[in-house]
Amino acid sequence: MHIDIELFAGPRAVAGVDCIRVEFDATSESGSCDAGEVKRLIADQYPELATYAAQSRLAIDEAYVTDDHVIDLGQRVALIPPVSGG
Amino acid sequence: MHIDIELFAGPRAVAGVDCIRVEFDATSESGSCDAGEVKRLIADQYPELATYAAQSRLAIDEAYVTDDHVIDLGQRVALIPPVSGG
Amino acid sequence: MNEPFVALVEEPLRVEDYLTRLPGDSAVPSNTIGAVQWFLGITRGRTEDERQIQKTTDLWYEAHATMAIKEMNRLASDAVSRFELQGIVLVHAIGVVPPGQTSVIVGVAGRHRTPMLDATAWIMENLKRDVPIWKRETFHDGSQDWIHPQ
Amino acid sequence: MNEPFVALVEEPLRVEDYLTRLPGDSAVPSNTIGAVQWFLGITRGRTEDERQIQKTTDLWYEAHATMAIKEMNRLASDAVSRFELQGIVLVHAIGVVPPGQTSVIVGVAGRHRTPMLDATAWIMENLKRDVPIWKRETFHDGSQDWIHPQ
Repeated sequence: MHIDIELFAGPRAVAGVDCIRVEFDATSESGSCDAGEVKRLIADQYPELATYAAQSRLAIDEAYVTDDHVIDLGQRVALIPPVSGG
Repeated sequence: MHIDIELFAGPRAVAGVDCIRVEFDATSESGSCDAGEVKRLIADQYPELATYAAQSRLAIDEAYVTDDHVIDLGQRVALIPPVSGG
Repeated sequence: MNEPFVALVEEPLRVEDYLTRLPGDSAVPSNTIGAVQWFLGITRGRTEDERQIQKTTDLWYEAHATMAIKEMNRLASDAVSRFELQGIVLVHAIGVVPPGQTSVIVGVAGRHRTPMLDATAWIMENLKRDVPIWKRETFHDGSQDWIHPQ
Repeated sequence: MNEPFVALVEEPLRVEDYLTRLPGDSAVPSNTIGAVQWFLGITRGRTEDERQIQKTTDLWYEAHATMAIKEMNRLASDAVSRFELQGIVLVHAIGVVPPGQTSVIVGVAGRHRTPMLDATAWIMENLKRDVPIWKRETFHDGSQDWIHPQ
């Protein structure tokens, strides 16, 4: 199974791409995983993003989710590092 | 001896004039009196202004003074009731 | 630092007329301004008291003009030191200000946001206590009140 | 109540362009507005850290645009309830904003002064925490930093 994750700002500059894919085993019944697990998968599979992954929030379908939020396959997932607008 | 006092807003509307004169005996050496005494003279000699005099500050030469400030004859004196700009 | 801009104006105010008086406006760029803050006091058409809501049909502001300008300049220069302002605009309307129009404008510019908001609050509190300007309300029944807050 | 006005704009902002979006502006009179408040965030040309002062020659803002607009609308509507606003404008610049230009504008209108100042502070704090917009600074030596506050 996999989830595609959009990148912005610092993480995108470091990864050099707009979007990364994380792979995982379908261990749960839903065949999915939660947001905290996605951040750990990013850190494992893209070590250069590990620091950002720890500091960032995930957004699903353009809304922040907490680490225990279960991600459905096919939802739009974005890694949102600390923001600096204003 | 006398002091002329400029009026504004409510006190001027009640008195019907822009300026009033208070008379007093020259009891002090300077032949003058302090701001607190001027407010009492206003209340005595213009009873319709007594309430305003108690609520107001005096300004001498365009600056607020405290009640113990001694007024020199010839200075510009104004009765400043509570303000409502803004 | 721009010179403080202080004025009494004999008509309702328009903030458009003062934007370029502060650094940080695009017409007056500055390398150290991080926050520009404009406050507009608007006259209200309704006055509420315990007994009734009276419709205000006319508002009139009067000043002890020379003293008001002195007090506004003193306030402006105190605010510049206290909040490290790099620019300040302080303007009050005099005469008729119909309900819904602008009677006072406070503009400040400086390095950071929070001190600019604090400066605005401080300036308005002091202005409403010390600057010799008075408001007269005319109600729909023709009666008039000079406003002297206790 | 005016509808909240929320936008991302691909150029530096000018407050003149938004004045009529709030009630209380002379073009949109209202009988119950007592205070109108405009805050402008200005990009600074100098960034200080412990070791040195680096001159910023270029500032670039990027957004997760659809999410930023959603978050800004959520913020605007929360602020309307929380501070009893009668109008709100929330605009952020995207792309190049040269130092000294306006990157964000918050405008609010309501009955009283203090809640409008509080609303401005609250909106800016929340915007700087939750709206997915990021700033990239380019320094005079050509190096670039995406800003991600810890």
